[in-house]
Amino acid sequence: MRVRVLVRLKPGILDVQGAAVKRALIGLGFAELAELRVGKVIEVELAAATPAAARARVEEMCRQLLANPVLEDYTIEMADDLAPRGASR
Amino acid sequence: MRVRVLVRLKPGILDVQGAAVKRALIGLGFAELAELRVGKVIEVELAAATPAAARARVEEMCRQLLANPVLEDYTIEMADDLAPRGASR
Amino acid sequence: MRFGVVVFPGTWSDCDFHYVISEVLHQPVKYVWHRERQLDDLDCVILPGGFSYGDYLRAGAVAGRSPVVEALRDFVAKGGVVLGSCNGFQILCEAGLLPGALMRNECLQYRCQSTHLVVESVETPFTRGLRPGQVLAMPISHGEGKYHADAETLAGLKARNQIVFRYAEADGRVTKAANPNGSLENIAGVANPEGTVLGLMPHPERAAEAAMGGADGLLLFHSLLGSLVEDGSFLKR
Amino acid sequence: MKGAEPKVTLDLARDSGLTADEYDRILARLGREPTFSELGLFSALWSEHCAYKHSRVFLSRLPTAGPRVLQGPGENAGALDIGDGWAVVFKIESHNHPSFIEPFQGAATGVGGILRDVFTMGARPIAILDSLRFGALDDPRTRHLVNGVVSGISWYGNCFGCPTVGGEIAFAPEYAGNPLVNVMCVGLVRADRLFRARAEGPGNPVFYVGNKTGRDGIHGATMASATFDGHAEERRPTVQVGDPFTEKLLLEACLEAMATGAVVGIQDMGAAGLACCTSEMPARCGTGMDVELSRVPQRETGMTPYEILLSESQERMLLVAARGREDEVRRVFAKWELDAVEIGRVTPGGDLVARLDGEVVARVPVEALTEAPKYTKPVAEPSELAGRRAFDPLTLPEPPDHGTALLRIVGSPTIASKEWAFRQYDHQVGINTLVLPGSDAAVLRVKGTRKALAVKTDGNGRHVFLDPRQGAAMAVAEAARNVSCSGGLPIGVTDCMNFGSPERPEILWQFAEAIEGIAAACRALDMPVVGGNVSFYNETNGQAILPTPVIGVVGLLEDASRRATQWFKAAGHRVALLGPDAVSLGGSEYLWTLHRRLAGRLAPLDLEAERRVQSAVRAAVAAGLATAAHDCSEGGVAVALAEACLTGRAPVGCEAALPAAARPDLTLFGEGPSRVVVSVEPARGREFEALMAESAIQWRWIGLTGGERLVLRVGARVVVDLALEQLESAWRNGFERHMA
Ligand SMILES: Nc1ncnc2c1ncn2[C@@H]1O[C@H](COP(=O)(O)OP(=O)(O)O)[C@@H](O)[C@H]1O
Ligand SMILES: [Mg+2]
Repeated sequence: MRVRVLVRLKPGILDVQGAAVKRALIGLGFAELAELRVGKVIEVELAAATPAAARARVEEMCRQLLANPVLEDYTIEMADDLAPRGASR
Repeated sequence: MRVRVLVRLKPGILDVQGAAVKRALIGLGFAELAELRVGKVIEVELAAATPAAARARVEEMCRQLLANPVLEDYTIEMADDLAPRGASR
Repeated sequence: MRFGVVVFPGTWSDCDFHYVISEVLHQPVKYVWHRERQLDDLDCVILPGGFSYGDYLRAGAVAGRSPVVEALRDFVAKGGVVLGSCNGFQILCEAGLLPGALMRNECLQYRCQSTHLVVESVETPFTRGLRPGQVLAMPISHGEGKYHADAETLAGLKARNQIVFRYAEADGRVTKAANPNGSLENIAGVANPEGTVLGLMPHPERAAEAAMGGADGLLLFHSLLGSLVEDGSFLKR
Repeated sequence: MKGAEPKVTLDLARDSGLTADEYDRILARLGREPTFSELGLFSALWSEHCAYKHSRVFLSRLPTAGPRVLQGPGENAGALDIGDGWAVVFKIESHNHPSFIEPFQGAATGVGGILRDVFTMGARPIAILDSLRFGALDDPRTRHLVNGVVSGISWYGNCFGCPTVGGEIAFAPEYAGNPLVNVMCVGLVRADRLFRARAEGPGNPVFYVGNKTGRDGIHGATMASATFDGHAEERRPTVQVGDPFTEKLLLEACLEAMATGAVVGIQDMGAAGLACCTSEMPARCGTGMDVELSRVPQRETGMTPYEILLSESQERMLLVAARGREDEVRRVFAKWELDAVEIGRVTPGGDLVARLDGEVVARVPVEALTEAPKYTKPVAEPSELAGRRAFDPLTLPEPPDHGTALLRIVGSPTIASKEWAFRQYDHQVGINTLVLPGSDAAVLRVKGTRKALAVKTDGNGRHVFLDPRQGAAMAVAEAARNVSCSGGLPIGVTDCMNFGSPERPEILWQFAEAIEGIAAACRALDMPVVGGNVSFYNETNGQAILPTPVIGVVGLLEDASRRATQWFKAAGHRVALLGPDAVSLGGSEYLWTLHRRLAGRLAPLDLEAERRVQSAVRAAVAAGLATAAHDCSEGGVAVALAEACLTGRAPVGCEAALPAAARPDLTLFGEGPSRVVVSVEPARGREFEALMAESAIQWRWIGLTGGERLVLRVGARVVVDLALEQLESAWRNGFERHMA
């Protein structure tokens, strides 16, 4: 089963990467940019009986390792959620 | 408009970080883990007339800066694609 | 020869290169601000090490799109010579002035240590005074120095003799143990097909005085300045 | 927003960390109840961290004067004149608690803070040293902390571009719940171009420069603020995140702005942020300050005056410029793409006035804020200490094999090679580092002169625990001895005092004793203390850390080429042992590693002998007589000799006969101050002998270098005979294998 984890800095925590990339893009002429934040995406393939079981295990991975609770929040997305969307390239 | 960019190493390029995280998780008892890859998620808020226009501009950002074509692929996801899904936590 | 040392926000080897060029080599040198586009008064431009723009997205990514790097294309086309070390190498790759890319070290850690380089190509102004197979001692200091290129690019590099340095043992053998960062085929430095743009991860400016533990880095400059003799040792001018 | 501030009560004051008595003092000083923002100012500035309430009376015992002193304690960092128009600026600081909560960012921001302390003085940082203490390494939580802390230091220092050239890492279970992360920074400045944190000249503009302000690390008092609106979650103080790139820009911009002559004074916004700067800067020169908080660049929306004043966001400074020269300052910061916003003025009279959109939210005499109460709390020697000291290690059996014991000791994480850590640190940027990490003290040249600086930190918590006064004096002596072994004349000290809660008499006793020891050693070795830091409350669940003063010493080499390293260079050199014979297994690495005991007495410290040994070593190095010089510290002379054999590029063996003590294990592994191993080319043996005679110190030849083994004899008996290969593998892997 394929599961995607998005790990992002908590709101209020300084995003040095995001700030630097935003400044660089504005410098390159993307003046319409209002905000930009950078996080991690972790794509996991694992064996599980049901999607719910898979999600529970990934949740556990996040708690134990994938996210740093002091700084980061995480979101789990299942392949099913993701499949129908038409994403480019 | 909110747009999400996922930047990942191209298939075939060894993801050392992903391999290390995978090893660590298996060490923590997640034996069911088959694969794990780590990438970046860049969340952008920008002013644009239409979703298509926003996507085009973000595509341009990717080409100019956000991804390195030697190493990385990218996917662009619009907020509309993302909205209906029920993601936990 | 007139040297320019480029300064990006976050560059830190700029002062070190400036010092070596002016105090050790006694050549005219000036700093070049990253917004500069006018390089006509220079013969050699140096892109030094550091963390340009913090390297927060990818090493060298933002600097690779800066005005001075854009101006380098023209500078090179007119016969100018460019040396990128460490972050400078990353910037040249990001800008497409050199092929390939630099990724995170395979050990996933930063590495500051001494390395040995074996000279593979003497078809660049920086190595024309050296012998193929000559071994140079030069330190590295980077977190993203693993060179990557796809198979086709690699074949092209070999066909045009663009691989300039590989990490090696002190006796010149290219071994896995001598590879500090997991670079493809131990590649430590590459040049453009003309040889006028050289990028390398090691720091020649840190190996430019005996007091600092060795002066092999100076050989690149003496080669460039034409002050090398046959066997690779340099003449006192 | 202004109306929304809660009314201040005694309970609220207590929640902010003030005592009832302190609150009464505030009422008396103001003649009224403080506003909420004013309470925040007091709670921050009267905190132990800012006010040194419990330590100030003791710290006054330290010697701080000397002919080289350009700046003693009290400024962002101390400064010493090193001649040729140059001054060295240095300071050490702790970031223990933040590093426990978030090791990577905690350690990173620790580096950031101490760098700013040095460059606010106008100096360019040239070196960082990190002194780290952790719990036992077989605990996975410790490994997580070590990894996080080392990579945080690596990330910040490397990205900023200042070499990390030295430090220590030691392990003991007492640090498990409270690791220590102390960072020292050394910088150089023209002696006549020192800047200070002073708000001189009423009418002068006050600039905020650097990163924007967020709700980072706001004091515990913020908890109270959650009671007056419904956004508790949003308002929660957040962990400070470092931004070394912005710090690098801030360095360049500050030095460039200073060079224009338009800067009057400048201070780093560290602990207690804007509150601290806006009160301390005017308090130093009898002025006041009037600032408009809405002008402070902010990263988050809806920040209250309280939050703006107390935020500990990183990479920010407060700068007082000369009136009429504002544009020069703005131009420089604009070039480096940094915020530089005029937020107020220096005022006559002594008040800090903070406004939000013109309306006054705080009006307090700066003196009231900076003159916190000083306490003289009771001290008492811990009752169990006498018993521990009375233990005689020689009642334990001798190890069956001394070679095996030596292998265990060189392979203990505290002694083993720390290359795993320092190879992650750039130690060469700036091309000044003549002696890299891996020798006693790092040595950095001073470009444009013949001089060099030698730098080192030291501090043995076990020794201080058993005997705070002597243990602390020994830390000073050891750091200085390391500097002397490199060829440097120790010229000044910075100290970081890591202790438990000063409200416990036993802890305060440790502290008071340690200060006395440091003071005595500094006097004897003629080194002023020009700055430092006190970190109390290092305890978890009532378990305090080992009392750990970390001593940073800076030394001066008049001739950079006259320096020494700790490793043997070649076969056939004669080996000498300098210093007294007295050693002890009390509090030793041997006793801990082999018997897991922390007990016994320390060998005596004779400061006069220490001074003479150090001066003899320096003379030998300066005369080019010492081909290697290495001090004996943890693990005793056996470990010192092993390290001298192993740490060079190619290992060199050694055969030595050691002066017999009561037992071979005491001879080999006994620890005592003032001892140094030196190697000398045989042809220069006579000259060396003459020099030692002149120095009037105790010393003896003990052996010869060469071969591929370390062979140690006591009397006629060979007690250690090990292949270097075996020793090396134990030493190289002892720490690293845990981290793999
Ligand atoms: N955390 C660290 N960072 C940088 N260098 C370190 C660190 N820990 C140890 N070192 C270096 O390793 C060498 C040996 O350290 P240590 O055993 O503590 O020396 P000593 O016994 O002289 O105090 C020294 O050069 C020291 O600076
Ligand atoms: Mg030592």
